[in-house]
Amino acid sequence: MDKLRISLPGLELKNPIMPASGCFGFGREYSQFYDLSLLGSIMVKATTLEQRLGNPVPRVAETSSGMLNAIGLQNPGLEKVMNTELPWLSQYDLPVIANVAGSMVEDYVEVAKNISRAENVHALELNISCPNVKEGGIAFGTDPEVAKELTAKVKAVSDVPVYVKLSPNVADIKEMALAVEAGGADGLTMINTLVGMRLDHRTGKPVIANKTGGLSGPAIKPVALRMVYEVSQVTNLPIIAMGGISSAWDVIDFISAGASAAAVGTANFVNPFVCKEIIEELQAILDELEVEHIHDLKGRSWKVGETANYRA
Amino acid sequence: MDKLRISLPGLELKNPIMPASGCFGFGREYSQFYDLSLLGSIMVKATTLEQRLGNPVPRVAETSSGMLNAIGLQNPGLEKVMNTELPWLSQYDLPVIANVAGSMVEDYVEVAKNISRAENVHALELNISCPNVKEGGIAFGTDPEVAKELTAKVKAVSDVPVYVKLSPNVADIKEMALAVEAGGADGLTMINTLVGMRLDHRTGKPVIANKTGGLSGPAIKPVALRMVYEVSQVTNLPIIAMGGISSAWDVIDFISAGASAAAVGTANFVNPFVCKEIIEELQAILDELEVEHIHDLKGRSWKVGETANYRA
Amino acid sequence: MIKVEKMKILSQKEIAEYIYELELQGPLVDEISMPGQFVHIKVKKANDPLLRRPISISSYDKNKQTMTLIYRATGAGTIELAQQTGDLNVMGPLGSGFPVEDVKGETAVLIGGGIGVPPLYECSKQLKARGKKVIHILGFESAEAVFYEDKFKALGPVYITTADGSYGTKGFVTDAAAQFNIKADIFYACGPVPMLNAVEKLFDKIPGYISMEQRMGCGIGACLACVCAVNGPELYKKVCTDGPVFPKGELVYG
Amino acid sequence: MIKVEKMKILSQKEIAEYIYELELQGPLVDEISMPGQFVHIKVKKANDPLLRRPISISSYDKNKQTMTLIYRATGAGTIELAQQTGDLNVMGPLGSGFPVEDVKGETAVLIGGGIGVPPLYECSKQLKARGKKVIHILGFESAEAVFYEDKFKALGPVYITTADGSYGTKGFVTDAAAQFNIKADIFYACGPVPMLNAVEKLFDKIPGYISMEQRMGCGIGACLACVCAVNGPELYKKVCTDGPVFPKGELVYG
Ligand SMILES: Cc1cc2nc3c(=O)[nH]c(=O)nc-3n(C[C@H](O)[C@H](O)[C@H](O)COP(=O)(O)OP(=O)(O)OC[C@H]3O[C@@H](n4cnc5c(N)ncnc54)[C@H](O)[C@@H]3O)c2cc1C
Ligand SMILES: Cc1cc2nc3c(=O)[nH]c(=O)nc-3n(C[C@H](O)[C@H](O)[C@H](O)COP(=O)(O)OP(=O)(O)OC[C@H]3O[C@@H](n4cnc5c(N)ncnc54)[C@H](O)[C@@H]3O)c2cc1C
Ligand SMILES: Cc1cc2nc3c(=O)[nH]c(=O)nc-3n(C[C@H](O)[C@H](O)[C@H](O)COP(=O)(O)O)c2cc1C
Ligand SMILES: Cc1cc2nc3c(=O)[nH]c(=O)nc-3n(C[C@H](O)[C@H](O)[C@H](O)COP(=O)(O)O)c2cc1C
Ligand code: FES
Ligand code: FES
Repeated sequence: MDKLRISLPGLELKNPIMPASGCFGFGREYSQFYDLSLLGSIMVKATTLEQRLGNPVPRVAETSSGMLNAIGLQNPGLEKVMNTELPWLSQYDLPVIANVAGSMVEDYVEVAKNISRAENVHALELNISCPNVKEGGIAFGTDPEVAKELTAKVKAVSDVPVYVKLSPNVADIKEMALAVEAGGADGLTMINTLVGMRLDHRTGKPVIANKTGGLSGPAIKPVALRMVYEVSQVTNLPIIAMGGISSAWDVIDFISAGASAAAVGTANFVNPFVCKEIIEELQAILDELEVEHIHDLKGRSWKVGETANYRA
Repeated sequence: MDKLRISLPGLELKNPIMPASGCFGFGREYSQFYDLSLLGSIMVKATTLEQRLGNPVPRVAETSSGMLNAIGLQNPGLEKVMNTELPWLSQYDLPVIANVAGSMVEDYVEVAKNISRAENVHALELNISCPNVKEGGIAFGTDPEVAKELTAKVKAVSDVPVYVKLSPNVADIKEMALAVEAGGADGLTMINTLVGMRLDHRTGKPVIANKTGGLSGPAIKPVALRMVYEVSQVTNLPIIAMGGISSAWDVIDFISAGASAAAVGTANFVNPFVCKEIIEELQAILDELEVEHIHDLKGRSWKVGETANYRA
Repeated sequence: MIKVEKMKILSQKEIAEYIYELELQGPLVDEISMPGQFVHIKVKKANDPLLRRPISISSYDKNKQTMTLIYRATGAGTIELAQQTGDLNVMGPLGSGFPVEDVKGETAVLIGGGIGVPPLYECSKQLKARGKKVIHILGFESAEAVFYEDKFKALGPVYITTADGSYGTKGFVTDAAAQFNIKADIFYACGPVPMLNAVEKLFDKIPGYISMEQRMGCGIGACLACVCAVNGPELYKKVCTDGPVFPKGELVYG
Repeated sequence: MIKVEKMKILSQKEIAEYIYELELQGPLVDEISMPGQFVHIKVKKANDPLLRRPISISSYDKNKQTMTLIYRATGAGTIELAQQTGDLNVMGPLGSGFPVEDVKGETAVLIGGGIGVPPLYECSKQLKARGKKVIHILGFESAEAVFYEDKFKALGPVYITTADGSYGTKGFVTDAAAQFNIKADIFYACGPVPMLNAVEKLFDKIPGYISMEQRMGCGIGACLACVCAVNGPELYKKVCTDGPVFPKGELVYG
């Protein structure tokens, strides 16, 4: 598996594949399907300081090649995550990326400080971009100055490297990336969901109780790919990419666009084995492309004159 | 057809359905399929001062439930549009909305001034948001101040009402809407395409010669719907909505979200009869919903206590 | 154990207006533990429609490794489902079902509304097999939508209601239950939420189980899409794993 | 006139590796005016895959109102196409084809590469029917990908080349044309752009026609997706309406 082994700040990974936050809980459910130690890493559900009940139902709606969700960060709260969920996960050979969320800067700092000290947490993912939290979550994700400051504050207390999760709901995502880089981020994860909506045809009312929701799935892949392509050319930070990934070729696309690793969200709902299958298929594809290591493909979409080897 | 007849600044329309700019040329090709006089209006291909050859090929790529395009505003230029295309269209009982584009403010002003004087042009659509033009087209669409000024300058020379076409590639589309409203816009059209990308799996290079392209089709409908929902609640300007519309129920959704009329883009490529079919089906749906006029549904997604009549 | 497998489509037919009966075969059937569980179906490989569709298991035969689903084909995914032949990508069995062991008393009443009727069929069969008397009250929109009347009749009395009065008693299932003065020792219900609420009120003296519906993502408890409010300290439970069947009194009706 | 119609699928079979032959029936066939035109196919109703797929008409029979398409099923849309039965949503006929009237001289050479081979079949049949001698040079990837050799042989000599040498002559069609010293009065070519370019160079002394490919949106000239650079004042032409067949010398090879 050497072709897939990668090294990122805080993360020595068997392979670059991991489930995306919120789409895999804390791993328990999917552990029925395969051994979680096969995964490169796991991005667990957003953790907030206190328990959150989340939004009213309906919380999801289907769209063409996509889905909307407004779960609203339902989670058992920091204490339970530290005492129950993370210890449970420690039975696996699996570095955890803890997704940290909050409504105020202080919440983020408090959660980050504590959770970064959990033994199996090897990195934080700062969720500054959740579109479904009302109290201002979105502002962190769309204002570069605010994002930079939050990053710096979290960085100051965290025991492990901090990855910042970027929102696609911005005019210039490069600006956001550079801001959090300046704030001290060790890496980027992108993208979170696009804000969208579905109406009930007959009543004309929003299907989702929260009215708007976050759009994920194959529908958003072109947007995610473009953003990774743009950002990877302007920052030195490693990128863990997500947005519509459901196959090994999708992963190759994101690596080619400039990402270092890839996370799979919505596709887990469609095929619970998808992460495992992608890892297996990646190996075969790299052989077929005659590539020594997956990172030989990194950024080839924009690097000049480096395609010849890989042309089929 | 009284249930469908609508009245907007400069536009007295038989029905609220029209093809979106760039997806219907100047009407010639689709006139093989049905009588264009059936349409409410027609948004013709972007017109620039001089002829444009557009971008190199490939110019389109398919994505999940969507497509990317980077045509690059290929068009025969103002003179030919005025002397050939618009006169040809005047054989139909069809108010034209002329899509105006350019690289510099002066270009927009010059095209707007002239084309607004063509007899069958009843409104302008200011294309400040084309993502595929390099010299700065995108800046007009994402900077509120620049958009406002451009709107004011065009408004000053136009003989007909001016609709401004908003880009979805912004953090806050309400801000853009309010800016062009302040600039004197008579209406809004939204949304243009989301910037996206597709890579060739094997070579890792962009499929589209222009590298990035504009994402359209059903994939973007949830984003478009959300934006119309947001904007219609903060401005008084009428909205002509577009983004993934391919059925009469899609139109109902956008009217429910707050639009006054709807344009159909990509769906014409899939079904050349789509606009005609939508117009026919709308009539039946309004009967089924027992609605007197399509605008009785306008904004019902966010208006309080107004759904009871329409519940099936 | 939950399986994800390509099940063989043995037959598929329209048995009432928009209502299809689908018979599937495969080892997944071995895993079914009680009536009222459901499966999560990926209708076809393409990304539109994207998500799986939850459909109850209406009946099953462990010997033949077959199960029957009954569904209404009116949305994008179910319309496609009705056209499938060959294989079908099925995940399941999922959720908890209707408990039919250790039921106290003689008589069970099974109350179904529309596409809530299917899971009651296996439930009724198993209660009957355990020597219970089973009474059925089944509500439909109209005469055209009625299905499985004879199958239920073979197990016990059947009262049909239709919303438009075109067949059976006009009105709702709870109207019929009151009108015919149905007495029972336990109830089982599946249908729209307002019906479930009304059933719980009507049969407030006897124990019972109700099966809930909610929009789902994963179907296995990971995404937190399908929660419902419950009485008790947890406040929320997941329909896909804690349910879809809940004991009477547990759900908070909004 | 361009029609959009549900055509009946009479048969569909794999005739070489990944290569399918599809026979369709319907009034659309009445509108075909020359070999080399194409149709634009919506594989199925759902939004994924979204766009129509352009496929050349390989042959047609006006009396029976049938036409045959040959396509390679390796992408999302064509793989789905290979699974369709019943009806198919077809738009066409589209574009200009290969002129076969008033051809000067005795002998025509038809040069096809891979999925560029199909439209040459009807072209060859019609040339032959008009008393011309037809010679075929057909290039494929490998032995497994070869199709229609016998059908072309029934019309005139056939030279097969394969890229890997597993069948016929190893190399490209132009290699074979040079090697066997093919002489003709006119050429017709369809295949990948580098092949077309090489063919134009090799047969620089005789008139000829080549058929181009380009990614398409509308297929009818409205969206300006499918342009190609041409010599002459227009600079750009549209493959879907001005082509796909262009006279030799018109295209600018990038
Ligand atoms: C546990 C459970 C058991 C069910 N059993 C049956 C059954 O046996 N027979 C039957 O006909 N139906 C059953 N349903 C309802 C069935 O899942 C929906 O009718 C179906 O998903 C609608 O899909 P569609 O493609 O027709 O509609 P679409 O409008 O295309 O659906 C869009 C999205 O909304 C979801 N959705 C729409 N309506 C419902 C609903 N009522 N409940 C949950 N999700 C919904 C779909 O799953 C999909 O994600 C059950 C639902 C649940 C939760
Ligand atoms: C005028 C014309 C005639 C053609 N005739 C034939 C034929 O007779 N037999 C045959 O096998 N193929 C033919 N092709 C090529 C055929 O259109 C593509 O192979 C097919 O569209 C690929 O679709 P997919 O679903 O397999 O691939 P995908 O990768 O899913 O396609 C994605 C998108 O790219 C487009 N695309 C991909 N490859 C091509 C290509 N080579 N040319 C144009 N668009 C492409 C598709 O149409 C679709 O929009 C023809 C193309 C043109 C333009
Ligand atoms: C049901 C659901 C819940 C999610 N919850 C979270 C979350 O808690 N924290 C977070 O950072 N992202 C969350 N996301 C976003 C995903 O992690 C991911 O960024 C996004 O869905 C795009 O990837 P995909 O297209 O593969 O799903 C959630 C997404 C979904 C669909
Ligand atoms: C091929 C193509 C060309 C387009 N050209 C233009 C254009 O010239 N001017 C413009 O304002 N919008 C242009 N658009 C954007 C559409 O008018 C429309 O805003 C967008 O496609 C979303 O609608 P849809 O999803 O229905 O296609 C173009 C879109 C496509 C697909
Ligand atoms: S559907 Fe995901 S938790 Fe129930
Ligand atoms: S495909 Fe639209 S112009 Fe040719």
